Amino acid sequence: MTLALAVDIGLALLILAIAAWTIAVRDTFASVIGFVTYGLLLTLVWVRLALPDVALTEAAMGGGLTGILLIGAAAQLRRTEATVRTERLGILTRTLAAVLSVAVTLALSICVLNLPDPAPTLAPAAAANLDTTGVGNPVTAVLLAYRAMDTLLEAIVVLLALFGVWSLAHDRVWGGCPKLRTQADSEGILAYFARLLPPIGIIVGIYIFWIGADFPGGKFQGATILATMWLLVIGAGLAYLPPISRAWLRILLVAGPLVFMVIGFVGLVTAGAVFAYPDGYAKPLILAIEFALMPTLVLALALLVAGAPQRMPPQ
Amino acid sequence: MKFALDIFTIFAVMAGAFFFLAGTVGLLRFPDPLTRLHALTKADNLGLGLVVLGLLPQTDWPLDTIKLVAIWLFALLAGATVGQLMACAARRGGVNAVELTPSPTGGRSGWGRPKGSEASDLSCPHPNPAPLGDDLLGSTASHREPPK
Amino acid sequence: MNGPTLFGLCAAALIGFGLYGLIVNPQPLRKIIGFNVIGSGVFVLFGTIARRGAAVGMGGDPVPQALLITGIVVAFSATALAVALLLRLYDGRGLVTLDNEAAPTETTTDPSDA
Amino acid sequence: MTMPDFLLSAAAFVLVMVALGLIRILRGPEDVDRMMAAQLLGSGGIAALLLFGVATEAKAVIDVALTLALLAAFASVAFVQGISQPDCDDSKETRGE
Repeated sequence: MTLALAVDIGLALLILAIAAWTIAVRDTFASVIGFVTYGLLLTLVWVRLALPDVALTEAAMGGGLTGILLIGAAAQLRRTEATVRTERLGILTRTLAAVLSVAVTLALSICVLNLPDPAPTLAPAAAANLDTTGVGNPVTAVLLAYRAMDTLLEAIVVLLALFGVWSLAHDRVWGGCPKLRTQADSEGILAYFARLLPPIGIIVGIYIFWIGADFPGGKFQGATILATMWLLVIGAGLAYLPPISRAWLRILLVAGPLVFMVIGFVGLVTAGAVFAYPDGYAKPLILAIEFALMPTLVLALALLVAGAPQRMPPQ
Repeated sequence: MKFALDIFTIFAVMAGAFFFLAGTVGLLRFPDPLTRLHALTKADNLGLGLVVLGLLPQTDWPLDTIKLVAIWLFALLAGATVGQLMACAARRGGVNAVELTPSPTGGRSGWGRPKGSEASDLSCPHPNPAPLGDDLLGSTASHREPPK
Repeated sequence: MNGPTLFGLCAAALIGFGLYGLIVNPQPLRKIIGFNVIGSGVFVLFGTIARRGAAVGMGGDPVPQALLITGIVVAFSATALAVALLLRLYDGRGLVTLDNEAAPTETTTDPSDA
Repeated sequence: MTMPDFLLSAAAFVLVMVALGLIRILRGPEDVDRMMAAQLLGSGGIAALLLFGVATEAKAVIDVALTLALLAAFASVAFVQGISQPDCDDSKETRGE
């Protein structure tokens, strides 16, 4: 048994332990803390699986936005804890659920152990056409050249989720501000932190975005970091979220997918297929899409965490 | 030279690992949240700091080296902020802290506040801190700006 | 036994844990967490497949990696929507039970009244 | 023992240490203690990542660690904000626009 395998086994046991505890613990708040820790360990798993792009996404999502979202929700729902705890399923249902879960696990384990060898892979195909895209990172090439449609739909799904969240607002506050819980004291340590960190965080976010063309990184990871920084400034009470009726906000939200679609359909004329890029223009067009999607993603991800509008803007 | 740098790496990383050990032992063995917080911040600052220091000779100048130093600086900033915020939270809600420490004021944001009665005082020591709050926040007091 | 297979088995167990939590926990937020554990298990399973597809100097098959990144972002969006729905339920009913039998005390508080 | 092996062992050691810290997450007793253990696991995770990254010469791992370090405080910040405001009432607004 090699050292690396020993590390992997330890990590797997660790993540299983924290997952089991997250599921089993009585208190919801404790469960959320467990889940945040679980996200961190998941990042280590991605690194051990040598998938740095995914690790970066998980680190950015799990470290920031997911934690803010779930911890905030758990804090608001704390009062319901006592009533919910009284509802427990009967022993029969729980046993059946356990049997079902074990069955699913066993079935999947058998599948894992019988995966075809050698594994099918699209890596050679992706590598063969990498030069035509002008992008150095094969994952970015897949996201924006070979399977650009997926990425467009993903951006639209994020937007749709945001519209879904917004649509939960009361009629009277429609178009108002989402109200993120903020620190009452805008001069405390948190405000200090929120003044110091975001400038550096923005540089890191843009750096991660920028190197995405050639190394692991990219717009999703960069946008997540930027969104988290924005939420920090708001959470520390140094700024307010804009009302969702603002024109600039809505234009920026729609601009990304729109530019993406326009470039996609222009490809129909210039290169003969939707999302085909004309020869020699692949890299500039990919960059244009990334730049247009960036503000959309930053705003959409941050506003998803902020939730439905809850009050009208102060006049 | 390479050999000397490798020796340096080994010693610094081992020292860092020792501080993680110490932090974990402290987190598990210390009796109340504030002392546990003390142990935690040592592991944060020194453990990660020494690991970063040890890895510096093994990385490429300049970008990776700068990133490593930045990681340590981020950890320091996070540790300092979290340390203060957690101390506030532990003081307000920590049963153990209340048991082990006498209440100096008993008034607003005092130590003796029993768990669950935090509704009336929700902000961290600012702007009307208990005596300990002043000590905790002394270093940042100079950064305060006049209220708008 | 190698690294990817190990994490594949780990993923299978994670999916099992998540499924159990989704069914058994009465608190909806716990169900959301359980669902996310299932999701991450599926991602890890997919990650092992990506890792096994390592070729031509790449650490893993780039196509599943790209899908994983997409999946993580979409999973986050779905979680955010679910949490918003849950908070709206709490806002409208003052409780978060999914049990229809529980008395729906209509305590709608419109924040604009405050 | 070569340098990568040493670094990998160090990473394993740090992981084992912070894994022991998980006992604090399990036992509590307060959520604050749990959050502290999560914070320790965060730092340990970053250290382990860096050690992995340098040991296997995977440069991208340093970027992952950078992201984690940048966001290290966020869960704790959200936690402290969460417990300091049990419900959202507008009385806590201190600034207008």
